[in-house]
Amino acid sequence: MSEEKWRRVDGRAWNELRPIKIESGVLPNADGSAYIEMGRNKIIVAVYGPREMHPKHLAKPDMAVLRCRYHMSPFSTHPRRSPGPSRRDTEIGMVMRYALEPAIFLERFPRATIDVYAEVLQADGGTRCASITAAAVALVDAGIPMRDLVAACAAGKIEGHIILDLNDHEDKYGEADVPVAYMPRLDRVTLLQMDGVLHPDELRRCIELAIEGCQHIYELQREALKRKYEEVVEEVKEGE
Amino acid sequence: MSEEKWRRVDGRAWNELRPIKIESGVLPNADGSAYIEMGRNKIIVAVYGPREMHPKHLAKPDMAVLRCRYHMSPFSTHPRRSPGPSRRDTEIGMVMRYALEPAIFLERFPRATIDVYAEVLQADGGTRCASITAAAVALVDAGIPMRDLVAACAAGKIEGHIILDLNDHEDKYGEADVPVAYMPRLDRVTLLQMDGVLHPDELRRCIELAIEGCQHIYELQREALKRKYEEVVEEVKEGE
Amino acid sequence: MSEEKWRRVDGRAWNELRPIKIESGVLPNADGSAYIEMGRNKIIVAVYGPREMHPKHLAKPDMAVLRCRYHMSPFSTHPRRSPGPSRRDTEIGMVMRYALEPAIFLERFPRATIDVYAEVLQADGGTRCASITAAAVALVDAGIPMRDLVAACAAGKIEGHIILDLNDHEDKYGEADVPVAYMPRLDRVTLLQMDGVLHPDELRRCIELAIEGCQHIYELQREALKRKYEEVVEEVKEGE
Amino acid sequence: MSRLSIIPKLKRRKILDAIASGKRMDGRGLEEYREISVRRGVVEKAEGSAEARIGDTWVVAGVKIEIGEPFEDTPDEGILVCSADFAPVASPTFEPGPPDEASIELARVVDRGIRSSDALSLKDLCLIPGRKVYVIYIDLCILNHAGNLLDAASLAAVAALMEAKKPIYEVRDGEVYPTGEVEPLKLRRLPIAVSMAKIGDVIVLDPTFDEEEVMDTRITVTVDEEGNVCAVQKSGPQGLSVEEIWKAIEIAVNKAPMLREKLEAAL
Amino acid sequence: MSRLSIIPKLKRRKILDAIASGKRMDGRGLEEYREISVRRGVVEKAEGSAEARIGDTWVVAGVKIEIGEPFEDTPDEGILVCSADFAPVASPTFEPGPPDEASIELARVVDRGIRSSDALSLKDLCLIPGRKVYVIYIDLCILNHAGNLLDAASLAAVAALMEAKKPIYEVRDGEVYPTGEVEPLKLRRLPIAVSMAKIGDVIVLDPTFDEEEVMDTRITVTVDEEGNVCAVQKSGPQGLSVEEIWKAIEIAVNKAPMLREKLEAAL
Amino acid sequence: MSRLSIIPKLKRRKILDAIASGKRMDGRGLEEYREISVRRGVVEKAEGSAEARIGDTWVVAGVKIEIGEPFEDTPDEGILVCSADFAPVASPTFEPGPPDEASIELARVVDRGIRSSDALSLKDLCLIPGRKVYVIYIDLCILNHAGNLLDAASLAAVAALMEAKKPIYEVRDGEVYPTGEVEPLKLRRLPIAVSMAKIGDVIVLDPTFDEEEVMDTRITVTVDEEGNVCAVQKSGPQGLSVEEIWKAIEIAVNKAPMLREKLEAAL
Repeated sequence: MSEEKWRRVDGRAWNELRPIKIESGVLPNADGSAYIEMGRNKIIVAVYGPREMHPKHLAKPDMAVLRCRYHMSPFSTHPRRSPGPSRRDTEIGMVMRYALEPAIFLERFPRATIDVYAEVLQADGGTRCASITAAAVALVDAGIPMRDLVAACAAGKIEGHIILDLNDHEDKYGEADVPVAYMPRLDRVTLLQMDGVLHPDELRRCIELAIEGCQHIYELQREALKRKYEEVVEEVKEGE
Repeated sequence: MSEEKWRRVDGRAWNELRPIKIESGVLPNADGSAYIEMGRNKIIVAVYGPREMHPKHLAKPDMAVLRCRYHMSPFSTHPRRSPGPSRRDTEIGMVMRYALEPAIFLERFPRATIDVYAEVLQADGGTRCASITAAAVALVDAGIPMRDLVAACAAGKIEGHIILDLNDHEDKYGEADVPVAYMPRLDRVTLLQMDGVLHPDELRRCIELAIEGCQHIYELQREALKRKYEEVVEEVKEGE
Repeated sequence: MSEEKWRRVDGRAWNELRPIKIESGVLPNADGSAYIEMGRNKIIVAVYGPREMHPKHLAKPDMAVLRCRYHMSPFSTHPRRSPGPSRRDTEIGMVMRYALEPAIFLERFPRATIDVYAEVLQADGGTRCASITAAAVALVDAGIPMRDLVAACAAGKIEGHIILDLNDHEDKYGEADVPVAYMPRLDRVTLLQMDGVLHPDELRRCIELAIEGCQHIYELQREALKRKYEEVVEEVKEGE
Repeated sequence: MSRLSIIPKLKRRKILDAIASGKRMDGRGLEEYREISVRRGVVEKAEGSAEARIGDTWVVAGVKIEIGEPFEDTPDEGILVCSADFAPVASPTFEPGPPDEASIELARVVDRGIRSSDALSLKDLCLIPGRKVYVIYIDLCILNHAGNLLDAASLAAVAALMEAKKPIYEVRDGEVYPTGEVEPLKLRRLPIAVSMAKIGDVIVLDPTFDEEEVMDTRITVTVDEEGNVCAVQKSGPQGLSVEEIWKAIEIAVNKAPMLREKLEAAL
Repeated sequence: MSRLSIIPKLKRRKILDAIASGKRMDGRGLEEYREISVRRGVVEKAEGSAEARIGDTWVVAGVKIEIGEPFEDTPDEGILVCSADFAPVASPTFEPGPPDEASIELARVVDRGIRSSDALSLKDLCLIPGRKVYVIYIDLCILNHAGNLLDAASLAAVAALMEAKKPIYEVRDGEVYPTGEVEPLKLRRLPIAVSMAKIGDVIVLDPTFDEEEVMDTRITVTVDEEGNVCAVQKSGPQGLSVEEIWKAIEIAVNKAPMLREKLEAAL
Repeated sequence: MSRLSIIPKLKRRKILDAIASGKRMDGRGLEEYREISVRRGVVEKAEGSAEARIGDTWVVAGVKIEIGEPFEDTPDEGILVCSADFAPVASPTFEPGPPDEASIELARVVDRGIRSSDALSLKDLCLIPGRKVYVIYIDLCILNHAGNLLDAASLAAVAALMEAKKPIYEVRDGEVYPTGEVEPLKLRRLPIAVSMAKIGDVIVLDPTFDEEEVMDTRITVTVDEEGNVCAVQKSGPQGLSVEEIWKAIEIAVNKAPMLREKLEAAL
């Protein structure tokens, strides 16, 4: 495959993820939390809940309501962003909710709400995928029963090449961007968007490549959770 | 009368209405609706209700509350309007409510609300009057019991001449504009505003002329309702 | 003391207040009210309450909630201010609340609210202090039981001199501004802010000077209340 | 009567009984104003200011004058902006927040009276066509609401304009520079708003707060010094017969000169 | 199914039963659109306009063209702004107010289809780099919501652009002057949005309001005239298998030419 | 105590008992800070950034630098804008939405400390008087609220400014052009905020979230390197005696050097 030789701006191979660092349980106040670095993206996700819903009339009698809020810090981009929510923020909050909902046993918490807050400290392309990845870890950290984890990353096309995990530059100057979220054990795509122009076959290849990426990220999520679990066990032992 | 000879920008006689087209029942979802073209004005009015009031504390124990919202589409004017409500929109919503309220048996629906929504797709002078005219038809189309219809049009003055039904140009460059709404059977004026400078006698002539216009519009309202009614009867027959 | 010789822009001595005029009971609708002129500041304060709290969930089961709103009229400053609340207005409303709360027997009115509204008609430096002074008078005028009055004024530093009660010019070009509110009988400082640079000893001197100013203002507050009381007695007599 | 569902109908009954006897609850005749006072120059820092009181109703108006860009469709005209704030000091029913229906209507009717009567020549307020014009802000601050805000607001606004002084600018190379001098705004007309309430079959002038609460409808007629009408606003949930309208216009034309005197006499 | 907690599950049952039989509640086949009509030039005063109806769903799009400043990071490109108003006329569930999640999504997906397909060359909409560019506003007004707003909104938006005319400006000494002439916006592509709902294990085309209420998820695939995909949006609380995605793409590519015909035939 | 009506008075009792014994709930002495750490450069894309932690309290500050127009009354000065976002990640009690009272106060007190101490020379941030100046934004993002946000926010803000670099512009013919070079903002002072809570008759330094919930009032004293006070804020529903104020000032002046060391040592 000629793509194997061609190199990207940041030197990665076409099917190579950016360096990813996931840490869970970073926020003492939150019921669950996670911090992710994916390339230069830096995002913190907090989970509060299950807890009582306010205002009450938004609650559902037989299941919990998942609410997701995506927010970029004013200093996360260049130029500075206004602190209020943009239309893009609202849309991303919505697709995050759709991406995470299928993985949660919401029916176990009637009348409750589960709140997921993603705060982007630095943005470098692919923040919605990184936010979903971190949110899934934060949900487990909060002890919320899950059908599966949700891992997310994008694939796309630049200068004719199909590539995995676009950075900011590739997102801006590439031909297409396909963010995907995926539940590996249940084999279901829970986020799918596309921007740009792709032949249907290319689109299929992008989705398949993104799913491969998600499977790799899934391993990193599990490691992060295990690491945290071991720390806790350690602490408990030390505390004995 | 010398005014008989003088002609207006659009060739109408001083006491001539613009071409008017009224159609009722145009919106499948609404409980009642009407579409009006009055010159180049194009307006759709929907009625929802009587229905439960939200929030509840706004309801009245012994009658329905009428709420009117007047809104101009961003593309209805030149230059483009911002989509949010302007102070003018708020005032027109209020005077629409006052113009329609006396015609409705609100006391038959305690605790309920009746919502009237006017959406201006194209504006050409006299939108508040056209909105009221269409709203009255939409209220009947919704099956809401009425004491009378409400018909509305303006009279005014340009280059010293008293005229009926000002268009956008006459509104802008004329000496005065007097929008009037009128209940023909009850013989009551329910909207009266005035802008410009008029001698009290001229003002009286304007109001009298506008009332004549309203009487003509009233006939068009009745025809539109009859036409709709016959269509429905037709459909029922065909369905047999 | 050399400061005795040095004179200020407006000719006052270093420890001299601006002319102050306080009048209570100026607003027929309010439960209590006061008007203050302090130099060129002109402020009206209305008190409504104790009254039922809306929305109810903000009420407290065992005491009243004090709410303070500070607002500047658009024409009170140069250039014109936008009519909406600024961040400064919000902060001043908050510190007014903190300054007045300790003086009120809030525990006597569970579930209620007491609303204090300050409207600045003309601003000339020191509006927050003048608002607090007037608010205390308006609270008494409303018949609300008080532990003490609250008097407020600022001290500060300009061209190396410690001075009392800064006007707008001294506030802008001075080295420091220290607004203080004080309960004279209970000997407690309930507002303390500082802006500028002061040696700790200078800061102490400013606070002590401001407290002296407050004691003088306290006398003026009492006179205003007495004057009103006598008027009322007079009226009652006349009415007999 | 439709708004009366919750407000005690008893109050309406009482008011109607009083009116039937030819005297109102406060002893006034049907076509009589409460005491009116107008005072100019109450806020020295504003370019113009005034307060008007009608009975216990109390309104302060301030005029601020700035430089801005003209609207696209009137490049050679100054801009007039009229706003009203129903400050929560004025009534137990007012709440802090953005302007509601009533305060928007108030500002728009006052604005319309000034604009329609051509009281201010907007053409004279242009400095550089298409680029720099005077912007005249009239801000209305309601301090006590005891009925008939509209007439009081209108008096205060016009009085504030009468006293307003605009800074003079020098135009040089397409820029404007303040000269430090000021001159009066030239006010060509003094429009006067006269408001009446229809209660039952009777029209009463200058309604109180209680009368407004029970009225069927209100009609405001703004009149210039030549007896011409320069704004009308009917506002309320009941209709009017044409005879009632003719009567309202007549009352307004007759009463306006008395209010104009108060305005001209104001210091 | 997670959103179904309150909405009667009975409705879902009925819809699923119908689908299982190969026919939908309204008699359509699974991959069949309702009747489609597109009409151009419905609002003469706009620079471009059109209405699209799919069954009882009814959307009007208006295009307005103004002059503005370019964004800092694209100084030589015009600006495209797409907004949607879920006017309360359109549904008993819509309320007046700022745009909510659903209307923001609608506008953003329509915008993305037009932008990604390069339908408009933004570079051609620059007058003076860094200072003056055309701003193209597409405003979507929903008049009746009977399901599948997205496809109708997309049709209306593209039809309005097809018919839009932009004023021609002359550039002189760093300023722009209107010549009074107009010319068509050059539309290089006609992106077509095709939406499907997954209900149970079945994918149905052009879902109705009721079907949307009970669906597991929606997928919209926007296709250009060469059969390329230029936008995808999955929206809904359930996942999709890759086979379902392949199928959705295939349906969209197959159905788009029929909708494009309607668009091109519109007067 | 007036805010204590709903919050369990039991908690206040416990905290008071602990304080009476000279030790706080977490074992600290009355005038002891929790562990403090400051780290610079956490957000590489910002012009300056830092995080500060005091115990579990965690604040990130970012500095962004842009070009804008000066305020009318200070045409030759740059602009400093300080905002705080109580992000809902930070506490179960924070909700998404516009800034509330507490976040406005936080930003204003941090801003006042920087401005009063003349830490930044705004005069040096002017490029073309009256037309182009630097605008320095300090945005505070609260990530975990465990009490005493103000001191942590102040540390983070000053640390971010210490590390901030501003782009250099060339001024030519009344326009500014980026040179591509950057240089540090010159920070002339390092103001340090020291906050104390009065609980009962005792003043405790660096209050925790629980202590703040039950405190009578808070006092924050900001101190520069010469031991001068450059901002004070008393915030809370109870009064202070002058002796308490003198004590608070003294504590602040004594403790500030320790915090300044942490700041200067930060990488």
